[in-house]
Amino acid sequence: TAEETTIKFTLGWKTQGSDAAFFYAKDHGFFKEEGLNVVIDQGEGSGATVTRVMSGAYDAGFGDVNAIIQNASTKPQEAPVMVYMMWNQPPFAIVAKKTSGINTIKDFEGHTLGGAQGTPTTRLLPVFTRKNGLDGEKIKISNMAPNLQEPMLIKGDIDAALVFNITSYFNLVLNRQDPDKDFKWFSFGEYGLDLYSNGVMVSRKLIASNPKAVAGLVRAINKGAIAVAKDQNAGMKAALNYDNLINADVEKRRLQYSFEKLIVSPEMREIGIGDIKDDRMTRAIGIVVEGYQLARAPTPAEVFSREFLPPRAERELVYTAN
Amino acid sequence: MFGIDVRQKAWSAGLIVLFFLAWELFCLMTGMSDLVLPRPSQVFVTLVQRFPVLWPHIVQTLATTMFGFVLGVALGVALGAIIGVSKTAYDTCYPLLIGFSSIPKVAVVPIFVLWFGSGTVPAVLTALSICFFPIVVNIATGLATTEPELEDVLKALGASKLDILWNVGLPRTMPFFFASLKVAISYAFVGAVLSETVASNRGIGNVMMTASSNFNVPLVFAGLFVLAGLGVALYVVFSLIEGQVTGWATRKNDVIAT
Amino acid sequence: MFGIDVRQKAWSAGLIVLFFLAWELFCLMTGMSDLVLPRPSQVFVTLVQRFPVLWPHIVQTLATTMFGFVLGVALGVALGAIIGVSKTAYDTCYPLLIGFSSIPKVAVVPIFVLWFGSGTVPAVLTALSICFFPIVVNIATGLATTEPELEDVLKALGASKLDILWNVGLPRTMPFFFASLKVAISYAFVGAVLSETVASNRGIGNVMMTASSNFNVPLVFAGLFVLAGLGVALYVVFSLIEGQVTGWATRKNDVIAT
Amino acid sequence: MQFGARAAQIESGDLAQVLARSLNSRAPISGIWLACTLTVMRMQPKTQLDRQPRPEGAAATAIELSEVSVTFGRGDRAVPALSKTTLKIADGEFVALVGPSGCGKSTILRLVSGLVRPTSGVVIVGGREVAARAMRVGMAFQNPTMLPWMTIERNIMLPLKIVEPFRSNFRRLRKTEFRDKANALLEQVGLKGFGSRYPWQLSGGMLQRANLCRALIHEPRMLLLDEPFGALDQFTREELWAILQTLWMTHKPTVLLVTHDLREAGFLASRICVMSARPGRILDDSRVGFARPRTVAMTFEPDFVALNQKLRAFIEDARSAAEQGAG
Amino acid sequence: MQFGARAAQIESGDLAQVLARSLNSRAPISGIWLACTLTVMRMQPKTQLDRQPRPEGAAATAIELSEVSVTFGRGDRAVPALSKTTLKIADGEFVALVGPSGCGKSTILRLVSGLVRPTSGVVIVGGREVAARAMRVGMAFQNPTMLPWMTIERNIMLPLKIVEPFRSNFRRLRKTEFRDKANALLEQVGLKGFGSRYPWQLSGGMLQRANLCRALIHEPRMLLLDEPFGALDQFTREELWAILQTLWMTHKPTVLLVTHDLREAGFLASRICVMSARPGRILDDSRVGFARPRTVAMTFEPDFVALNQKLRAFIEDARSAAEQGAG
Ligand SMILES: Nc1ncnc2c1ncn2[C@@H]1O[C@H](COP(=O)(O)OP(=O)(O)OP(=O)(O)O)[C@@H](O)[C@H]1O
Ligand SMILES: Nc1ncnc2c1ncn2[C@@H]1O[C@H](COP(=O)(O)OP(=O)(O)OP(=O)(O)O)[C@@H](O)[C@H]1O
Ligand SMILES: [Mg+2]
Ligand SMILES: [Mg+2]
Repeated sequence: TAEETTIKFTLGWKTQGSDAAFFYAKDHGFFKEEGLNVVIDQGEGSGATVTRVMSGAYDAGFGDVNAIIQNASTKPQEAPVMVYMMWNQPPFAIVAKKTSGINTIKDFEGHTLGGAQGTPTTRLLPVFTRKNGLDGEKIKISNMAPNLQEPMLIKGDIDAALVFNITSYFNLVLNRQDPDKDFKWFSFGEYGLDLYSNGVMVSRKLIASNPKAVAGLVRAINKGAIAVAKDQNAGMKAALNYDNLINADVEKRRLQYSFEKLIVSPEMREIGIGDIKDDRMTRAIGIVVEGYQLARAPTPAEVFSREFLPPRAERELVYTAN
Repeated sequence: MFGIDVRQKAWSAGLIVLFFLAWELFCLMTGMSDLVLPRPSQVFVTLVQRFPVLWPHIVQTLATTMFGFVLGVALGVALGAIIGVSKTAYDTCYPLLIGFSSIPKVAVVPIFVLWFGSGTVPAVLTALSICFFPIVVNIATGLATTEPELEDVLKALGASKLDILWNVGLPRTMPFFFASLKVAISYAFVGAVLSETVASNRGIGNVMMTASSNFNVPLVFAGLFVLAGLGVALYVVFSLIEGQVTGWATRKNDVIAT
Repeated sequence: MFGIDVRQKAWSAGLIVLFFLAWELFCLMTGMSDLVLPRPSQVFVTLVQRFPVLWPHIVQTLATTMFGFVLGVALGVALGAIIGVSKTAYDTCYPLLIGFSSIPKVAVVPIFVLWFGSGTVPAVLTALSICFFPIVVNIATGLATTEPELEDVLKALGASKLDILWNVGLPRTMPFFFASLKVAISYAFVGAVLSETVASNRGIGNVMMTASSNFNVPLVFAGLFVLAGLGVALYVVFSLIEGQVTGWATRKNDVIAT
Repeated sequence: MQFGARAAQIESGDLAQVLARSLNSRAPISGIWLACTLTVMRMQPKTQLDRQPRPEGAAATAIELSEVSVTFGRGDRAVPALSKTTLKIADGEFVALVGPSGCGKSTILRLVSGLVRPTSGVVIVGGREVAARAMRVGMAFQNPTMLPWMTIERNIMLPLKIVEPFRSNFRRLRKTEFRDKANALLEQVGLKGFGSRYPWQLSGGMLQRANLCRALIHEPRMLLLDEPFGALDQFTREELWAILQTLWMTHKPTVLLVTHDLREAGFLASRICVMSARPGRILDDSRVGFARPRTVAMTFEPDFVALNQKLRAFIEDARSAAEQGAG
Repeated sequence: MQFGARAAQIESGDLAQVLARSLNSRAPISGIWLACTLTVMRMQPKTQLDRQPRPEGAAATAIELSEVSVTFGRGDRAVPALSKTTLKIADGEFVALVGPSGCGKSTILRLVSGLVRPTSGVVIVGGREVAARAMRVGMAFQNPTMLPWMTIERNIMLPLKIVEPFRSNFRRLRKTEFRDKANALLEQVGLKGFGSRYPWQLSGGMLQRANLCRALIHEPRMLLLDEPFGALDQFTREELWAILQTLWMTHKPTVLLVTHDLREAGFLASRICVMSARPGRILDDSRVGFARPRTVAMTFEPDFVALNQKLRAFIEDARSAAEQGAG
């Protein structure tokens, strides 16, 4: 209708099962209920979401909070603001082939790690090595596009890869590997890099001009996320509805993986989905500032706003795999 | 005559089939993983099976490509004519154009997206920006190398520069214009697909990106085959036009009567 | 004469400068964010500041590009000669080549990387595979449109096909060969950089990839400017050779004495 | 003498035939220049044809070259093609230009048509400095450069596409009147049926005839003909002489004809200019007084032969002088 | 008569000069064909020059066309260029081919050189069916197609680059002996100093002379000349006639000369074939008996003029017959 506010929303990547919440919200008219017409476009990377929103091409998107931190450091007035933290656990991980003889992180020394340039995993590796007392000089890095990491790992060109676990796990599955049996995973979260990651961000312009729309957007997505947590099959239906090219089996497992590894956590149970803890965020900002060698550390308030979150009671997510 | 022509076409078709057979055999013999290089037979099977799903994407890509291509041809001919006719334009535009086309379009697409949003517009623009350069170069070269004797015929009649361009320069350049179209159409596809892989919810590029992030390599190759097929189909169309328009330039066999 | 030439060059240089000025002004006036399109002055500053860091990457990219380009030219001329001379080759190869070049090289690079490892080899191959096609097309068209009268001069002497190719076909085709080199060199850069962005630890492509994930857009553009600059530099080199080799074809101004 | 018979025939008996064909042709106002020309001729007593509409002195100057030099190239490689050539041609004159190979005859034609600019000196055409564009010039190049992508017919119609007043009507008439006009001309020069061919399907002499048609089709007030009959056999040549003579007598265009055939020059021209070897200058400028219409038979008469010999001697002197100078 | 003076001069007095220049030139064995030729001539008494090394009957057949038809194009647009032409030329003969424009003269030359294959009939050259490649053929095309990217010198040296035995030595000698050879030829035809020019810097007649040089440079046993002197003035033409005659008398190549100039045919040829209008056939085949070396003066003698008139009549008949047939 005429009063509907159109919001251009960019995903973090091509259609994936883990985005089901957005599709579900759209399919079930949650956005409409809020008076919003949300147009969902596929993305080119969770970092690029920040650029897209900053440039004004998109009003909102699903992307990486660390990229916001990075931009807020230099352009605090332009950087988008995260308004709904979806993945409160970091997906950043190193995956090693068991046959390469890497059993502990100490074994990275003397081996070649494949990294995709510019991804947080790759860029935070120096912090990782420092925090864990490794000799960064002894770790060889080979750059490659993300979708080449797994094939080259399997082929043995590299011994381990700097990845997003949620992506890499399924890439290995799709490459007919057993990611649990033949590979060893080292999650950054477990090695002192307790970072936040992807969530819903909106432009400062939208916040200033139409805060109601932002609140509506968040509310609708929240409803979607909670619904999908209960019924992933319904979520997948919405995802397939959006893009019939996806591999439904794999994407459903990816969706479940996102809940199991990235969303459901003690912290989420405590403060509800979508919110953050400011002290943890402060620490995370510190890590990013160190890793990215930023000139200025932004405050958590510059990065995240809980102003638009629905009340705690509405943010109670219960995940049941089905 | 007819016999020879048919025989020749059969030969060519045979050789093309042979190429795919060789590929198939190569994969079978080396035990190539279909994650690296699928066999053509696999690709064809995927293509046929997924065709209904692919169809709207094909239409999308074809439409954006054609649109970008047509604009690119118009721009290319116009720029080529200017460069071919004016020395100053030659000195000014060539460096800028070479510079521009040395830039990977991958780097430019995000800028288009930031300006025009994702979807059709950046795809059209990318197709345009990648395909006009070969046309410019060939038109410009064709005009610059037109025999002055031919131009003199019109000059002596007091024809204007535009008359000369229209009646001598451009017709003379036609064979090379068509040559550049062959390059341009295939690059237009590359451009449109490129843009689709970066920012679009539809199109072969999007399919291939999704497929490749799923490691569905046969589907990626199915996309590539579709692109190749579209490229060849358009080439055939241009070839037919070319045969009509530039027959005079390739009159080799006509001289020997049989 | 000299005066006119210098004046013309000055004009051209002026227009090029004007182009950058217009860009600068456009950014300033529209208040364009440097995240989208940095001002040329910003880019130049970045370029100068970071030059020592960029230098080894420039060398790497230039080396791989040139290597791929040289191979591409060799392949292009050979294929073009075959296609231009033989009708069967024309019918067979053209569809395959058009098909191949309609495929975005982005899709092919990963295959190269998996076969040959990351780094220089796939970059060279990508540069080669992207740049040879315009050469093929122009050589083939040039040969196919060579005036039979010129060939008759040699045929009447009992010259072999190779003699004719060497003494008539190829020289006649030179202007269009050089035209295609302009396209080819810029695409060779695109190819090498593309491959570097996919898998490499060095090269401009690598720098641009890193810079872009750092949101250091001026550095990305510095990379683009370097590429453009390299493209133009090589273009200038070819232009000088071209002037020597194809002067006969662009003799327009010589006829009017002054 | 029998040699002239053929040409004479064209001037009398054949006319009816040519005319009838033209009138039968489909285009109503197909005002084929040559056909008209011939009609006019038939209706007037022959002796009156050699009329001079203006007294010689009063004739406006069509072409004036004063002290024109042309040097091609520069420095070491400079080739002086013309040196201080002065030539004045009145409106409606028929001037033949003869001289040794490479002496600059074609260069003079190119100067007049504005294709070459003089290194020094002034070229005035139609009252303005090198203003070929203002005139309706018909030029037959020495090398018949037909555009290879057009049929002969379309090549010949090219001037109609460019030159006013035909230009404005070109789109409308190119399929009817203009095409008929082109084909009528082609028929006149013996190329009936070859209009739809491409240039490379014609023999050398046929191309040269088509070339002549292209120079005539737009009824130019000034004709520049560079050896237009060089590749033709004697009979075709003589036929075309007659046609050209008739055309000139009717419309009085200014004609500048380059030729190596002294008989041709004598038959056609009212003035013959002999040029020296390169760098060219006008050595001799003779008026040809024979009555018109001239016949081929006349070219074998003593007066005519004497003129030829006079010219021959001139050219020979010019050549040997140049050679001694060069040697 | 004075007209012959110049040509006669070349055959006598000038020889010393030409020869001296050649011998002075740097290349030691610069065995310039023409210079040698002239030397030979000087050393023999003039009357003996017209020797016939083989009795006519015994001469091997160099060229034989039997019932050759050539049709260009197909269906509607078919143009019959030759119809059942039969022609036999003995080794060492000098045959001139005359006939109306478009009758198929160039086509015959192209048949002999293997550039066109007959639609029906057989062409035997040098004992083999269209085996031009085996012979050393020198061909001067009607339209002097010089390769535009080469200087005149390099254009002229082209046959040396292709034809054995020169080919093997080309890389070694192209800067010395071969180049001198080319320049000596150029000088002979009056193009001294133009070797380093490009084709488009030459006038029409100059190009034609360069074209002749290219046909001669590799000392072919068979010369196919298609109107080689068409664009030249009378004097240059007569000079070249003399040179060509001398060359033929010394080396006795088989020559097939297409020309429209009956004087030229009579001066040069030992046999003149008259062709009918298109589709061409040989109508008349006359032997020319005048003693050699012939002089230009001879062409004005009554016998010669009578021959010319006979040929003229033939051609005229052929033309009008064809026209009536067509009309
Ligand atoms: N474009 C050019 N560049 C250099 N020199 C030229 C050019 N055009 C003509 N010349 C030179 O100018 C001179 C005169 O040439 P022009 O064509 O006028 O001769 P011409 O009298 O027509 O000779 P011909 O009877 O052989 O046609 C020649 O010596 C020629 O070499
Ligand atoms: N490539 C071709 N395609 C079609 N027709 C041709 C071709 N070449 C020649 N012809 C035709 O063959 C006929 C004979 O041509 P040819 O060139 O042999 O004539 P010619 O005797 O040399 O005439 P000219 O004296 O005018 O040079 C002409 O009618 C011409 O139209
Ligand atoms: Mg001339
Ligand atoms: Mg001919």
